[in-house]
Amino acid sequence: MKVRVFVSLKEGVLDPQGKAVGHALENLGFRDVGEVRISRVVDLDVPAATAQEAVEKGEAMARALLANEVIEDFRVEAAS
Amino acid sequence: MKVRVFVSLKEGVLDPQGKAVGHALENLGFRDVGEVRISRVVDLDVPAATAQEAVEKGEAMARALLANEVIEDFRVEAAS
Amino acid sequence: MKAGIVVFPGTNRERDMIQALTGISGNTPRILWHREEDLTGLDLVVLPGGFSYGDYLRSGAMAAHSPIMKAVRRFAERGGHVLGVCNGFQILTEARLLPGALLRNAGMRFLSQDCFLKIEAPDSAFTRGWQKGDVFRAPMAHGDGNYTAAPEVLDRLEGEGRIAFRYCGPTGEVEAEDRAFNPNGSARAIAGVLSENRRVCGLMPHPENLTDPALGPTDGQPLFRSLVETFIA
Amino acid sequence: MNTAVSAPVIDLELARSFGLTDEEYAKVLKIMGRTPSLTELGIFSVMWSEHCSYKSSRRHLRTLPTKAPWVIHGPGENAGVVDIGDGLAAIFKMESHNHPSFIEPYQGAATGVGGILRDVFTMGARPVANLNALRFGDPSEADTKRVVDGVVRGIGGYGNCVGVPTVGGEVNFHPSYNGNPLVNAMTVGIAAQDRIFLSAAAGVGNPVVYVGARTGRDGIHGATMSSAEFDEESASKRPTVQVGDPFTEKLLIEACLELMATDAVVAIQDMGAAGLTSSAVEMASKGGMGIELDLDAVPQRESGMTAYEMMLSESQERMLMVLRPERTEEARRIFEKWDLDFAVIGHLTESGHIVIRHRGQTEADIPLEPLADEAPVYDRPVQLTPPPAPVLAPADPVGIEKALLTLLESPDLASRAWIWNQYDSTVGGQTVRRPGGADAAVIRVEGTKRGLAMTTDCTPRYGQADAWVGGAQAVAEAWRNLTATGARPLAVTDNLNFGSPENPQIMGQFVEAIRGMGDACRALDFPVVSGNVSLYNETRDENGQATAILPTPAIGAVGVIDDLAHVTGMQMPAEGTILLIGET
Ligand SMILES: Nc1ncnc2c1ncn2[C@@H]1O[C@H](COP(=O)(O)OP(=O)(O)O)[C@@H](O)[C@H]1O
Repeated sequence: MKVRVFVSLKEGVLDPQGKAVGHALENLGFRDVGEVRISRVVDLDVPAATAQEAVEKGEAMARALLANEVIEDFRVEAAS
Repeated sequence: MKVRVFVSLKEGVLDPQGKAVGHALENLGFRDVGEVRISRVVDLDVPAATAQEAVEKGEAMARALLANEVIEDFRVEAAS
Repeated sequence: MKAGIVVFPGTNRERDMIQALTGISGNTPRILWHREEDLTGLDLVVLPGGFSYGDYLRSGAMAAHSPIMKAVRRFAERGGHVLGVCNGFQILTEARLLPGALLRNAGMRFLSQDCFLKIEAPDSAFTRGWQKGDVFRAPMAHGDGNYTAAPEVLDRLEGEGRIAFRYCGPTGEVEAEDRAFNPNGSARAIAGVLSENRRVCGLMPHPENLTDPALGPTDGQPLFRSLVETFIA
Repeated sequence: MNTAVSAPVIDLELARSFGLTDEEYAKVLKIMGRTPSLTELGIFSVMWSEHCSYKSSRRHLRTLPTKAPWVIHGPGENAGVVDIGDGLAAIFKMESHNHPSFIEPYQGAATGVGGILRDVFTMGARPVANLNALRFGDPSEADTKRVVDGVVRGIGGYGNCVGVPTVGGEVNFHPSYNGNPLVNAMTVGIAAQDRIFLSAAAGVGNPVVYVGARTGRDGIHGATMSSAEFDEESASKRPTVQVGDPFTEKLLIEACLELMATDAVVAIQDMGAAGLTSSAVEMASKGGMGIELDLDAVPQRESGMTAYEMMLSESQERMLMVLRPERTEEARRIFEKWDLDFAVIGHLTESGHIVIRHRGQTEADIPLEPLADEAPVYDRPVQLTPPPAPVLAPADPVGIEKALLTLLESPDLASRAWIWNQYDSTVGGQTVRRPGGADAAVIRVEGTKRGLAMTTDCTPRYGQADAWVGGAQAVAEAWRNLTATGARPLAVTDNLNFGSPENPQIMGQFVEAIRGMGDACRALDFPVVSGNVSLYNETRDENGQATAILPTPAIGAVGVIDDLAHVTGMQMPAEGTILLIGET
């Protein structure tokens, strides 16, 4: 079953990448782009009988590896 | 208005990061994780009157910078 | 030879390149700031290594869209010679002046080590100082050097003799599947390619770091000698 | 904003939670003659922290030799400065980022590299090399792997991006570093002797200028957390891990060096720990000036920051400087060219006070002299551990071949190539000896035939057996490593990593290690020109039992090679005679 893990920086944590991208977009003529934040999506296919089981596996994987909880938050969805 | 640009590697392009993550998950004891694909999500706040206008701006930014169409596909959503 | 070296915010191997070019050609190159657009009088434009814009988003992506790259494109279209090393190669692919793209190294780690390169196409302004099959040593220092392109693009590059350098072992063995020989996992062990007119060249390793006899071996010199000869002729 | 509504009560309890002792808080009350504001209490607590005040170590550090004819600036400046000939100076220092590297190994190590780079380019030097001395826990512990991997990636991630070659270092493993790894980063830079910049402010009315990245709520004094809920939104105001931005640092290096080529700069100081507070206080105190800051002008990344938060923020890649007023616009243009924030946030006064204004309020007004002069200094009790009885040469139970193989595969001796292959050691085009190429790394001084040799050394288990020997041996090994490349050793920087100074035995290790270093430095005419102290390197188990790290006085050292034609390495030539020098 497919699960999708969204990993994003916690609020308040500096996003140097987002900052540089925002700046570059301005230089390309896209005016007034507000704050740019860049996150990651990990798509996985896990063996699970139910959506709930798949989400739980996704959460376990996020905690174990996919997200760095010191600076990142994550959210898991079962994809269809 | 908030837009979200999803950028992912085109089908067929090897994803070294996804492969490494898949491998690491196996080593952590998550068995039978299928292919792992990692994509990037860029959240922006653009000046736009309608959702459609926001999506069009997002698409223009994706073509101009956020995605490399040689290896990546992108998809834009207006977020609420 | 009149060379210009482009400096983007985050470029960091421009001094290495100045040293190599000055040491071999005797002429000090012109430094070009990324906001400049005038390249008149130059024979060669060099995009040196570094982390332009922090390598954020994708290595080379933001630099590829800066004002000077419009000028570099025009320069190349008019037959000018352009060399991109490391981040410079990444920028040239992002700007579509060279085919393909550079992904994360297969091992997911930054690699700083010497590698060996085999000359596949000695018929360019960049490689004429070597013979086909020659092998030379060069330091590599990159996290995103894993060359990729669609199979038909790779076939075309092979067919047109546009693969300039391949990673190899110390005696020239090419083993694309073996990371001892092809450290970053590049498709078909490709380390550097040429444009259709053979005047734009990009490669990942750093021949400029092996040119000064006071620092060690000088395996990288033929690249710069080739260029000097091209522009004397 | 509801700052007024939810302002905390300032009392002894809050002061304690900020890390001040009862006596220290009493001193604050006496100096201020009233109850301090929250911002003032924050300023006192960081300025009087062990980290900023060296209160437990100061009197011992004073015993180290710091002078020699070739020393231009010893301890007291951002980094040490020595004469290397040709009118040039080597500027170098080592600094720890131990605790942050355990919490978030990548960012902790990366920001450690960023911090030490700023200490060096603040003085006008272009950084030419980085080194790193690392100590990790037991390699068979799962967590060690996480820490090693993150630290190495972080050091590489930052150093590679700023384009400063990482050319050397050392790595040890020992269970005492479980939960408390040591990340000691060293930077070496080169400057013209007549263009060295110091931090003492001068000139009443001169503008105080903030440059670099914007201020966010990064790494604000952990104390805010534990100290009552003075804001309903406290969850969102938790101290956040500092994230490094090497790209901004690279721009900051180039912009500062470009500015320093003009004569606009009167004084300059990087914002390190307790950023705006320590930089403003240090610049003003050293110059005997007063300073007034208007926090509304500080470039901010987040909205609604309080004065307290801004003064204690540890956002990275920022600098504070005093400029000549007539050159301010020229300076602004340089920073704008490099896409960096530039803001005049205050000026120098003759009041002798630091005055902080924010949103029309005076948030702090502290006399600087007592803040510096009355900073606590402790003479902590010392208990010496007698050196153990000499170990008798053991019988040979396994045979020399097996013994040799066992040694070679031990984590402390195994190849470090996996680590240094992740560090760009050639960028800059001056690297003569890379990691693994000689006992010390060698960098050419650009444009000359001279070289600089550099190394870091320490063998903590020697110090565990006998702290004096540990200190002396580290210095001697550094000296030998430099001479082995053909260099003339010049000077030392150190990073003293120990457990809690409140434990007399640890204090004993500390004092003896310094005595050993001092003795060795004097014997070798090898002065200490900069350094850093990191105490409280301990972990507690569930029962509250503390385990301290091995005493680890890491030594960094620099030497000069007058002619690179005479540099040596450690590759064995195909032919030759092997000589052994010294007693075995
Ligand atoms: N953390 C590190 N970063 C860069 N280089 C390192 C690091 N650790 C060790 N090295 C390099 O590896 C080589 C061997 O290290 P080490 O075993 O400590 O040597 P030695 O005992 O001769 O000092 C040296 O060149 C050293 O600079």
